[in-house]
Amino acid sequence: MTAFKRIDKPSHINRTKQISFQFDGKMFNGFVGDTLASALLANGKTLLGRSFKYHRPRGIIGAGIEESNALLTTGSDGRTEPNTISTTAELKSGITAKSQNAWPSLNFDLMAVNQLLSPIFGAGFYYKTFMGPLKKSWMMYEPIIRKAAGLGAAVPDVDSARYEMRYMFCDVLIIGSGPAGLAAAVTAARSGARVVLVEQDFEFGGSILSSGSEELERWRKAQIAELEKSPEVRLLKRTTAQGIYDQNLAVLSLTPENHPALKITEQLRARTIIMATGAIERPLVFANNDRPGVMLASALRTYLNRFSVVPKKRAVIVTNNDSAYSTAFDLAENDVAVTVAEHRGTLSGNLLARAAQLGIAIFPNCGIADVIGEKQMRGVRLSGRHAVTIECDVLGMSGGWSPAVHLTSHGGIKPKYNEQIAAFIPGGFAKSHFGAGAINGTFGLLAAIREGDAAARAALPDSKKIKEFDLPAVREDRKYSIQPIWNAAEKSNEKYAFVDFQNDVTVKDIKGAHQEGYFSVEHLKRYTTLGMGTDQGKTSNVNALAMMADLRGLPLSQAGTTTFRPPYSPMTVGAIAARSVGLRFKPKRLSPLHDWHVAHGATFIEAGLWMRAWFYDWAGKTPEEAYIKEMELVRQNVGISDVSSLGKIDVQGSDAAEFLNRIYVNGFAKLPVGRARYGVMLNDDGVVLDDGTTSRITDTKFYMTTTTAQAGEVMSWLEYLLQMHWTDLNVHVTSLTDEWGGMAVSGPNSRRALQLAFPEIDITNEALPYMGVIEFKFEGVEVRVLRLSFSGELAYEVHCSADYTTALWEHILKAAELLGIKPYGLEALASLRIEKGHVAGADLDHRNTLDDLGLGKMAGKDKAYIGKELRFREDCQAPERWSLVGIESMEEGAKLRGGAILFAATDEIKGHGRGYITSVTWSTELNKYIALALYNGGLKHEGEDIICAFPLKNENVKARIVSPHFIDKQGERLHA
Amino acid sequence: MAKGYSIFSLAKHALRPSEPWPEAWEKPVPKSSYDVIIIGGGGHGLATAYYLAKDHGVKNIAVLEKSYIGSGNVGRNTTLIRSNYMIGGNTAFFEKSMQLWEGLSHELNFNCMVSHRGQMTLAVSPGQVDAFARRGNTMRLNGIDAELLDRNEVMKELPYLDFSKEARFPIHGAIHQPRAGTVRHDAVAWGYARAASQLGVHIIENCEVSAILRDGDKVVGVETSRGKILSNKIGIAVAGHTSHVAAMAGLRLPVESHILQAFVTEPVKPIVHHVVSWGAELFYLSQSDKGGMVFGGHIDGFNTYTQRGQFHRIQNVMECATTLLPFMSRMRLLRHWGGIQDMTPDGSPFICKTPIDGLYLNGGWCYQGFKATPASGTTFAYMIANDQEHELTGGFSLDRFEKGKELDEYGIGNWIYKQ
Amino acid sequence: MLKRVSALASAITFTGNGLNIAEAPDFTLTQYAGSEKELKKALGKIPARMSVSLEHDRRTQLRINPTQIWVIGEPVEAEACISTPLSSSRTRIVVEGENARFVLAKLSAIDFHPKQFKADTFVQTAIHHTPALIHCVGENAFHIYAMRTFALSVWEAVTDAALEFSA
Amino acid sequence: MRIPCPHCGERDVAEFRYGGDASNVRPSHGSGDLKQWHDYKFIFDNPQGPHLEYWQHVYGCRQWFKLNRNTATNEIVGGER
Repeated sequence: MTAFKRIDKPSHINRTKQISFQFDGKMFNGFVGDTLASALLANGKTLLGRSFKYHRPRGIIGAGIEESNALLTTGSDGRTEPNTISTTAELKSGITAKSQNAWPSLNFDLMAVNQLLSPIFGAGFYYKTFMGPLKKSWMMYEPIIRKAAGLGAAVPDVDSARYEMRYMFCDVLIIGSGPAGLAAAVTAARSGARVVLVEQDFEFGGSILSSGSEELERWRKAQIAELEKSPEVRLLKRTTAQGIYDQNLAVLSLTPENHPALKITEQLRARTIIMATGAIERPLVFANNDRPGVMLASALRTYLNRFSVVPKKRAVIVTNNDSAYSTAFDLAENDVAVTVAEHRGTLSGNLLARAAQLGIAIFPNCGIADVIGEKQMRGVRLSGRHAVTIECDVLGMSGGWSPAVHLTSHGGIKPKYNEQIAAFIPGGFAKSHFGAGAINGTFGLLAAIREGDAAARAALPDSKKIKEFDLPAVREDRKYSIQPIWNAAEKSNEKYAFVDFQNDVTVKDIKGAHQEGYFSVEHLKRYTTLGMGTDQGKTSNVNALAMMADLRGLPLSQAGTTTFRPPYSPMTVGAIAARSVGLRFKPKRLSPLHDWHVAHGATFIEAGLWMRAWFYDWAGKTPEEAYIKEMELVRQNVGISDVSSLGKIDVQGSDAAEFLNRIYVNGFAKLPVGRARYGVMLNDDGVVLDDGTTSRITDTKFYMTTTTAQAGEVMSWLEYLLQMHWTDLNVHVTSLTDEWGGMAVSGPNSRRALQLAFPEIDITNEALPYMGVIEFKFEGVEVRVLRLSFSGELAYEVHCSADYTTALWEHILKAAELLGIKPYGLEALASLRIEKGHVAGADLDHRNTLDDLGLGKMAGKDKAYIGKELRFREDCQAPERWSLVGIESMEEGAKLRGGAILFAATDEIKGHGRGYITSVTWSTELNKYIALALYNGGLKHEGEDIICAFPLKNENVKARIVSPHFIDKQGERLHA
Repeated sequence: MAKGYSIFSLAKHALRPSEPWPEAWEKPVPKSSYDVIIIGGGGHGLATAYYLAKDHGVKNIAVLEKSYIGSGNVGRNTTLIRSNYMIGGNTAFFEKSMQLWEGLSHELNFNCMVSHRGQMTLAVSPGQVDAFARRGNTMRLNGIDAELLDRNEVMKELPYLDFSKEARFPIHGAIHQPRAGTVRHDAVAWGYARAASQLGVHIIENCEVSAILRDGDKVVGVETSRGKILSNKIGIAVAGHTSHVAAMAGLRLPVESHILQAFVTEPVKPIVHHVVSWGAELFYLSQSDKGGMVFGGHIDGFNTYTQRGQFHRIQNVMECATTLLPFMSRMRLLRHWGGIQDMTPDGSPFICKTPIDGLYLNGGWCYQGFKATPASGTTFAYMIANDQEHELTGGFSLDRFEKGKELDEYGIGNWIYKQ
Repeated sequence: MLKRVSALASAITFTGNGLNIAEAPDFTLTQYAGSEKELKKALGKIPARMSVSLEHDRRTQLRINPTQIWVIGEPVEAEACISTPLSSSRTRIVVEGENARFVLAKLSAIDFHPKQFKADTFVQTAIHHTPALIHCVGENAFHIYAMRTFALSVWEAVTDAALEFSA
Repeated sequence: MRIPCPHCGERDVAEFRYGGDASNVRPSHGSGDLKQWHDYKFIFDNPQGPHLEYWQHVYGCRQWFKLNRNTATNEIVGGER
């Protein structure tokens, strides 16, 4: 038994192009121009899914984006997507579609047993039960309830599709290509403005496509032809305007054709926006109004005129307004027997005359009492005094039309109720936004065209010069007369009268919410889940709000309305993320030596955006194995390490020294030319911002280095101070992080290595003492050698322009080859500095004061510096603050671990402890595990025994507090 | 008919549909004076009123809500609860909250669907593993559940994450708090409202406070859209609008209001069984009982009261989602929204007295307002009833910035310059 | 002279439909900083405003902010103002062809319409979360100055955006 | 949101870094007054309406500027260099 058939009538399908597709495992045919829904209907398929809660059989309700029932899981080329809206999905060859939320099968769904329990399962029932018997009983019930969740299923693998993002601009964006939108676009195009016309469908024309009128079709084609010829017009079909964000950013979802991307998200900045978004028909609410075969009246007209699909024999139309008669008349003209159940008592003479002409019986003052049939309706029983039963294939219902006000709502403008059309219209338009056609409640075709033209003229300057518009030669608009009826269900059947189809919210649920005091619109929605489905209440909201207003005895205008949130229709997450996913999630920042590291066996690690050489395979296969060999190399001989990621800043100007003197806690005013100094910067709040070494190149030129992690912060901070506050200082700062590469040459043999590399240059201890800087040209390239050490060994940093860093690095390696120089990575670098007691990343966590790090003495007593005032706040100076100490393991073989909590040997191992380990290494010099830590009272406790508790691994390791300078406390190696 | 909620009362109502459920909370006309006024009918305000009535015997309480109850952040958050705090002033407070969550549905006779499904916070570097270890160790040492997982263990539990070579920030491990999870957020507001109402608390909706009335250094009442209401004790619990309401009493606060966005996808069958959060960026996701993925990320990063998010932040959150959980790519975003969040300079809240007698402040919750609701309610109620700090909230004072006693749980420091 | 190594040493030139993408190496970039007066004294003529490039004395000048000017070409002996060599700090990518503007539109939130972004104008904006300067050097020809350390990621983003124009 | 950079013109908010309230006056360098610095650093009007604030065009010309933006609507009221 099938309810629909395809007829020969000419329409928008292309009968010369047949397409085959699959539904629930069976093959079917359709045509180019079909939607998945129209093709299924043409094949007589009306049962397409099961509802969310009660698993009631469901079919197709609409013919557009408002569809709340006919959602399918679709796929092609091995890629599937749940919850595809079949009424908007363009039929494509090879598509496979599956029904959802039915088990074991669509036809026989065991979960339908939920229907029997519906008296208990009313709105909000979850809140009243599943609490016992124990405290955490919900954990017992939840897995069972979760099983019933969701409609389709997610596929837990990588999405093979490509998505793109693009950024565009225009003068006029027109959303919707119905009569109003087309008119607006043509007028705007004639002005020469940059116009974008957006249409969610795969055809332009909106309601015209469903009209069946040859004259309108001629007009539609003429407008499109004109637009296609206008060079500044972009016509975007298959494109949904999903949201309007601040300052006219419209976000569009496109499904392009013949493009490597499956979907494109366009961020369109429009000078002006014309919303011609149309209106959505409302269902009527009566018993069993969800049965397959019960549809929106306008959808029946669309299936007829656009897709040549009609009910087999008889249709009943139930309505409270004139618009549904277009459907009734068109069906009758195509040999479908039509009966109308009319809620209103009186009708215009024209309508009655035409109905009589077409043999349509109209029952006034009546609605639908019940729908007969379950998986496909077979008939209806009328209510009122004509309580007759009529056998029919379909029931077309019209409860009136709701303007699609969503996009105006995104900007925070509340919709307002219009009595005359019994619907919400935009409460206004933002500056530079305009509305045209049905969104304004203007439901006539000619009126919409005139409004579209007028909106375009309002949106543009000098619009008088634009050529007048040609109207189609059709009769004047019919009146839209409506008598609102929000609840047409008989009291005894309210539990089967659906308001929100997808979420199974009935009249009874709304009454229940009212009784329990969930009055406000948001309470109603949240308590009953009304409007929370994939359709976001496009068909259900207004009916529900009106019912609640009636129950409260308030006019609808005072009962409040809902806030629509973007997106307008569900939007693929991957299409918003576009290309910035996976490996491209964030750009990779690469040292100028990166390719060399790759070619020479480095394993990399992410450090912020940087990829840094972690360790090299000459030293081992794992970091644990390799870093020890690399450390030994530096301690005993000489190693070379890439430090190009350090922040480097050019500070120049007559006030440069004064500037540095203000931002560092220690003095820089008197730093001699050719010398470097370690400095620490604080934030205004007295917390350590960064540390680094800054050298004076000339009287007015300094070379600052920062940590890798804080380079960007420090740069912005310096610019902020100079541009916003210290505008009297003559200082210019420029980032050199990308301009200069750097390498640390470290170890007792480092001077010999550099002497081999630069035999012409005097780098004796006298010429280049500790914290000295020299500059020279080597083979035409500027080289800067800074004698400073992170490792505690005799060491140098060699910097040169990034273009030549690789060549210089290779040169040093080659020149010092006979010494056995080798590269060492970040892990060894970080371990060497722990032995020396230099604080870095893990120890600096934005909570430390200068004193916490044992650096309080550095600060100038008599000089002003940033953070000085707040550094001396009471608690920042408290003696029990956690401050820097060294820790030595006292248990042979026991590992110290970062993140261990520290306790005094006599403490109970409980609570927050007295500190924690910030960084750990194996010391190749001391042959034991050592660590840096922050400890209550700091070095006052030097020599005391402590416990390092690591309950996550059930470990308590005995250790001792020592100086954080584990090696070379006198700095002899540094100065050697 | 019985007021209590249970499977039996449900069955009874099903059999006798003519006898309706009573209103969940009464809707009284405001009186001219109360012993205590709570400004703000959100989670914190309603919880405070409930505990004041229940634990401290205060009978004459009004909660004034400018809109409908739960219209603020309690109905806009991503429903997460956890107690993974490591700073002295925070650990015990948030663990107290977790303990109260555990019994809340029973306590309120309202199923708040407290789901202890566990939270997995994924570390993306060895350094982050250490930082998480510190957090986890502190939790364990304070009697809070925590486990450290290595990469392979994470792979077993969360097989749908990106463990491929294409991961930009590979997963090195995770910290797991088994008792963390989700709670049906609206139910918290409704449950507290109903329970408070049953104890005689007046919950007054559509009642906007326009002035705080003072007599010298003391509060005496408020001016509202429904007339003047007197009281000598007033508690402010108006997340998102704390500065605005405090200004009515002449106070300037260490608070800036920002928007935090939240997202939900279409519902699908269960696939994510934990709360998942990420160390590469602030990002968190869980799957609701209805099937939708509920997720979020950073604040947009500038002062605003608009409740409208910026699209570049939306993009960023979708990038995080798709990068961490590749299956998210083909999911569809159903709705996104924003809540106004009071940010403080150290990321921690205020539950404290103010320089004005009888005026108490609860606010500045940053990212953690929802999970704090029950503890915030009990401790704020204690403070209002006894005019002194609860032992758990000593750190949440207004003068901590002057004293240098910041409670900087995440080391966000100078957060204003971070985006 | 030491061997110069580009950040895009491993990149392969892209040739597609109405589109070419390649590295344009070997340029000299120097930044001059100072007051309007100092800059004029040092450089002779300077651009009156940002966003428009100036060809002067066989050099291209890009005023990147009120007090700093990039000069592409032989460095000027500039005693009057502060100079900073930056040739290594940027990697230059040339994107040209009738489809170049469509590629750029996928990378930056800038209006690349021919009437808006004409020859001899430039913008400083973001490409793939990194700062970039895009200079229109001909009807449909553009130079992207990317940060050297991010150059490979930017290159990948640019060529990836060009996929639809693959030959 | 689009932010008008006084040097580069209107650009996407994503190109900028926010610098917070600009109405608190920064105490003079080395003022030595703890309370003054505390109020400057930590206490805000946080108005619902026009708000003077710092922004840096960090992906563009790197210039900081003051902007007057309405926090209730995100409308730009005016700029100030």
